[in-house]
Amino acid sequence: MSEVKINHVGKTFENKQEQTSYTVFEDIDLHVKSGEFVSLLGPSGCGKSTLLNIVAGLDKASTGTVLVGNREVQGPGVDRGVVFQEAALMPWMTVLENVMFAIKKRYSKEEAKKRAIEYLKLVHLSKFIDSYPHELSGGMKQRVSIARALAMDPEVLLMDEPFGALDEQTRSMLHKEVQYIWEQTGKTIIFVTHNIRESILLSDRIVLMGVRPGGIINIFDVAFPRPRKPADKEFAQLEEEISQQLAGEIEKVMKEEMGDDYHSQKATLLYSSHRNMGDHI
Amino acid sequence: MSEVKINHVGKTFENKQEQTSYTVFEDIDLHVKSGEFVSLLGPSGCGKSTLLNIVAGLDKASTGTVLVGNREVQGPGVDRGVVFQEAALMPWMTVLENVMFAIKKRYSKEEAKKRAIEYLKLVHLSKFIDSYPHELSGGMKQRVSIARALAMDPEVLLMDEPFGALDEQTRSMLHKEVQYIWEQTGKTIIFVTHNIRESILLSDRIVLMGVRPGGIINIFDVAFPRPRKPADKEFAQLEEEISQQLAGEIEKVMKEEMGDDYHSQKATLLYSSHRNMGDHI
Amino acid sequence: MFPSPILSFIELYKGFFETGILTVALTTSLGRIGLGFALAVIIGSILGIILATSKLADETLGSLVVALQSVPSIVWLPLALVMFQGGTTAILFVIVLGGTWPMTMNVRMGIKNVQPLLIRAARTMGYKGYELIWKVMIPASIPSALTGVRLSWAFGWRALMAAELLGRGGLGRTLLDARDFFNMELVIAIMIIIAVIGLIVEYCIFNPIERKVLTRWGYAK
Amino acid sequence: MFPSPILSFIELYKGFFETGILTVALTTSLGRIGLGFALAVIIGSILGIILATSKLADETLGSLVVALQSVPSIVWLPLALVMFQGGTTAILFVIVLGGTWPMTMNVRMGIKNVQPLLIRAARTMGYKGYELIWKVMIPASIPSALTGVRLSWAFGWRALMAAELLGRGGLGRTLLDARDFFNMELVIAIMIIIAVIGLIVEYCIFNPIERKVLTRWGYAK
Amino acid sequence: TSTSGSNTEDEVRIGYFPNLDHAAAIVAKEKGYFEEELGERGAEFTHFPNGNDFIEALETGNLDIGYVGPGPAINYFLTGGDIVVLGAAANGATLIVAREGSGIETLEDFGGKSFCTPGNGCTHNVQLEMMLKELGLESNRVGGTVEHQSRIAPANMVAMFEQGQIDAAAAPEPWGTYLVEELNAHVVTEWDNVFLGQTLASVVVVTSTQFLEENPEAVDAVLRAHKQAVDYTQGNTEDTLETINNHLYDLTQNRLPETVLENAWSRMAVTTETHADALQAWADASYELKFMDKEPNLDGFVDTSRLDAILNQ
Ligand SMILES: Nc1ncnc2c1ncn2[C@@H]1O[C@H](COP(=O)(O)OP(=O)(O)OP(=O)(O)O)[C@@H](O)[C@H]1O
Ligand SMILES: Nc1ncnc2c1ncn2[C@@H]1O[C@H](COP(=O)(O)OP(=O)(O)OP(=O)(O)O)[C@@H](O)[C@H]1O
Ligand SMILES: [Mg+2]
Ligand SMILES: [Mg+2]
Repeated sequence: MSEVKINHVGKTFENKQEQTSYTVFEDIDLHVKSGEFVSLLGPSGCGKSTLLNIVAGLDKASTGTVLVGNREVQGPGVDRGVVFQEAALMPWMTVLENVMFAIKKRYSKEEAKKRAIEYLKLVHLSKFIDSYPHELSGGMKQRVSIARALAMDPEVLLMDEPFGALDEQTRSMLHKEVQYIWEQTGKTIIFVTHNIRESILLSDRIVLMGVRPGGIINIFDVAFPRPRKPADKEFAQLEEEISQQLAGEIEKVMKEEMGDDYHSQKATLLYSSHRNMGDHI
Repeated sequence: MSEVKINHVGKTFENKQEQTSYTVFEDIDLHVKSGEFVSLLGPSGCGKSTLLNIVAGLDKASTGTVLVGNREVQGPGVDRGVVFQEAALMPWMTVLENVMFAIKKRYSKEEAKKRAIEYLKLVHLSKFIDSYPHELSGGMKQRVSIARALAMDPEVLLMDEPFGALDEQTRSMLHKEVQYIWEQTGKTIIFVTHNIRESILLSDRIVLMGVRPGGIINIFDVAFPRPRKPADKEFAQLEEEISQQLAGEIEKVMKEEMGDDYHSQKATLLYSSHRNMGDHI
Repeated sequence: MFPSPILSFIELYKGFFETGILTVALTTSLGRIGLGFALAVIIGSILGIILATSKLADETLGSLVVALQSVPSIVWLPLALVMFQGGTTAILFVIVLGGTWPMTMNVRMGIKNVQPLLIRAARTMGYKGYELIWKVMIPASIPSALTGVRLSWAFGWRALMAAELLGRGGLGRTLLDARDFFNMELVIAIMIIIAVIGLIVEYCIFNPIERKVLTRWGYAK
Repeated sequence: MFPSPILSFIELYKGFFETGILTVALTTSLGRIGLGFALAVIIGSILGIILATSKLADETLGSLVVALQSVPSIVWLPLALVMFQGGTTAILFVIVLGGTWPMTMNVRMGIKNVQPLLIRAARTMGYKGYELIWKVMIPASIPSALTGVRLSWAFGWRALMAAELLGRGGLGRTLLDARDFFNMELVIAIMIIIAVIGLIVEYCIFNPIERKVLTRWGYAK
Repeated sequence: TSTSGSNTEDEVRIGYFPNLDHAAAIVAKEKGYFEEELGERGAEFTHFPNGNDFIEALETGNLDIGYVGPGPAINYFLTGGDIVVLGAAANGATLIVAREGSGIETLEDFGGKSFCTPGNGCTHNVQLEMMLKELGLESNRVGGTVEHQSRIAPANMVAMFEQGQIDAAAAPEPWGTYLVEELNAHVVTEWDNVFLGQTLASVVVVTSTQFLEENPEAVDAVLRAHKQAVDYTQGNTEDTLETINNHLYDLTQNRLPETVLENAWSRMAVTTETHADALQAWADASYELKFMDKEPNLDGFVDTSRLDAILNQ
């Protein structure tokens, strides 16, 4: 019912004042099935957030269309919940109010409050429900915005690096929670991350995006069953494969950046052993 | 020459309007030797950023003192460069101007520009030097602020989750760069991260902080030589050890949060297998 | 001819407790400024919101606002007299004209300066149109609107004083009469009243609100 | 008795191309408003910066500003006459008084609303005191200051019109004389001039600057 | 424009200035003559700071009848305004004074000096400039050597005299006398020697023809009260001055010095004697001085028939 069809979408930012334009990607074609969990992976600046925003209806695609459940996306809607890369909390509302704000159009006040507290508990913030955003740490703000999106219970969940600022234990706890919710409710989830392991652990498919020119480089099916363990052979294999491709992308950027310097002494020192060190964390 | 002595430092936030106060940590005692690389690790909200800000001279400690190179910290100074958790770029300056802004007091204009471009190249942003911050992606902003701090060439480098928003390849490249700079210049580095591997890879010592009550739980010496590989036996052992302790902290929080729910069905489903899954990413 | 401070305070005492003319004038003026200020703030906010949210309005109505805001109160007076048959309404009109622009401009800028991310976030939660303005843009622009309210109050007073020349009593009129008949001490006494009211409103209303807002919005150090 | 628009334009034509009284008056007024506005913006900015950055100043000098800003221009006129021996200086003084407060209040709020993180970042780069204000706080508060400049301009005009009652020529004076002789068409003509100048300044100066600033600061959609 | 002005149920709205030459108005108001004559209809009073505001109120239907200087009334009439003079309330009351140390002794000394008036082309302005013109002096307004500053409120005149910013003034009473008594100003021309001095009204009773047509009884009642008050002031100087001073005190908590009041009183005549020809002469002078750009025709401006009828009773 709520599959996401991204049809030949391209995005170009125009700078009217300087008459320049920057094309982030062209002709992205991706069909996310209803109930599918898809991760977007790619180097910084390749357009993951931009694509997510287009699906959310917050940015306009320069070309192409996006359909969510057969309706063309014209603007944002409560059928698509978003966890932004930055926390995006209203500074004048307490933590509780921030979460309630997102759901009080659908629930009665008491229900909204109950629900908000439940999800805040989930992200371990029940002690801070009366704090204001500026009194929270970076990770805490991020957790509030995760709680908010989950509490909204949308059909499509768009998450932009939601767990980036969290410690590994909290993150792994939230992995389980998201998976639990996903399994129980059959949500469609599009999930941006920099963490290859995270993407393998959670997704049905992994979309690898590239840069200059931007677009989809490859799509990986994560065919093996859940729960997945990084120690599994298939897991490690896929991880290595994705990692290699991503490294290739980065190297391309690096060559462009360094130009002739690329083979200079310092650069060699820094980057030569690059592929072999294997510290893909 | 620029060791950092944190003497019995405590921090309490007072909320004057509601007459409440929140003690983040008490009596933190940590001596970072000159030229040492120390990582701070701990659950979200445990006070890592707060401690870093106190060393930076941006926040006042409620109790205790901080000495940098035998001078008591009274306020911020160019001897301590900071990479903030949020990018902290001036919105009205281009990328290049933002980096130059940090160094133009020390270098002539041309030199500052040369230096800025050099460091922007390092973080792969030479194509975006004339962009404004709002035209950058999250990771790109973070990279500008890394370039800025590195260009400043301070004696003490305070980095608050600098690589959190970066893809693994860029991150690993910057790991090498930071290590290279650190080895060449003998900087003292205090580095906040959520990534246990990252901390083992880079640091001389790892400080594990806890929450409720906050403070230092444990300090790990990373005794084995560089370059370190996650596959090494010692590496994996230390990773497991830190991970266990951190998990204990989180579990404590979780128990507090869930209260009686902790043993309820859903909670059990979510958290029971926690320690065994081992997906510490 | 230079007024003496002590005599000014004596005039103040007399005006309140002996002749009572200051009591009467103050009551009249306060009633007017109270109503006029409230209207200015409301109208200014609405205008500011319209200008900030509709590009079309900003380019048409906005021009009108810009064109008219430099026209002084004295020019409006005769027009107001014609438009409103009663002097009191005319005075109100002039106060509103004085107080509305600062409010309009500050609310407009406040809303334009709201972090786009907050609006985007709210839109994904299903807020739009009127609700988006009411629940996100307005709260987000409160620090800026506060400045507007302050200026509205001050310029409302100024306009009131000019308008009371119309000859319907009030502090402005008393001030002019006092000036014309050389009671400079009374002039100073009235200035003191205006200043004291300004201070009271500032310290009992604007300042506490501002402190609360700045703390809550996270701008305080 | 209601003024006719056509006759107003005829007055406008006559005033500029036949008798020349509008040309002269406009030149005089423009000279005054130019200087007065510049002074108001400069003084207002400085005051605003001081109030925003020093708590002590905000609580002492700030009170004074608050207390004095509601005192209308007509009250200042006699005082200005006494203080400044020349009428022109007195007029300037009144313009400055009119235009300074909006600038002060907007710059003050603009600076108070600068994201604390930016100031913290700049401090770690060795910026403090004067430099911090100049290079971080002021640029960061420009969107707010722009509103101040706009209001300063408008209220500077209003004060100018009131100040020109002093009888030293200028549009305000011409306007009142026209009123005295019930030449309502000329009154309207002068209002048109004021409005047109307001529009020109808005569209050639304030609006382009604002658009540039909002785009650059990242507030535009 | 006015509908409320014709409503006979309303109180009659009477305007005046709190000033010495408005003695008739103030006495009639304070002694209750207006209310007495108007009976059930009653009166409501508004005092104005200058003639223009008075005229505006009259024009916009916020005022029915009242006391005002002839200058604004004539100017208004000449631009087609609906106004009619019912009779005089006072004549005289213009004094030409020079600042101590200004170097002005007589009118001949005005060349290169400056003077101020309460309004541009106001009664006193025309009177002074007419006299200057006879001596060959002109205001800088028409390219002459005498600097003229208008719209100087009396209080500002005092400040400017003190500061030496102005050399002379054509001032209405009691401010002319005030400048003389309090600031040692020198009288250049006494009130009865100024142009049209004794005959030119300084205050007239005016109303709109509309009000006159619709409320003849009310107008008569006001005029009867007016006459009664004029009679009273002529016979009771001391009490009149005290009444006025008390009225000023009610408004400003201040009394004018006795000497100022007494001397100013002697520089005017509170009277019902109306000199229509003086008004025409004044208007002609105003035209001659280029304050007006059309030849003034005051036909229909003065209609003393009702006042005359009352005076003859
Ligand atoms: N201004 C403030 N007022 C009250 N409490 C505050 C304030 N700033 C921070 N805190 C509290 O201090 C604690 C520590 O915050 P800090 O930002 O140092 O955490 P952190 O360890 O950096 O977390 P993270 O990993 O999420 O960034 C948090 O619990 C937060 O709620
Ligand atoms: N308003 C804008 N104007 C011009 N260019 C923009 C604008 N917004 C984004 N961009 C460009 O679009 C590209 C993609 O940005 P996006 O935020 O989608 O990257 P991302 O993949 O999310 O990166 P990250 O992982 O760092 O968050 C970047 O190169 C950025 O410079
Ligand atoms: Mg992104
Ligand atoms: Mg932190």
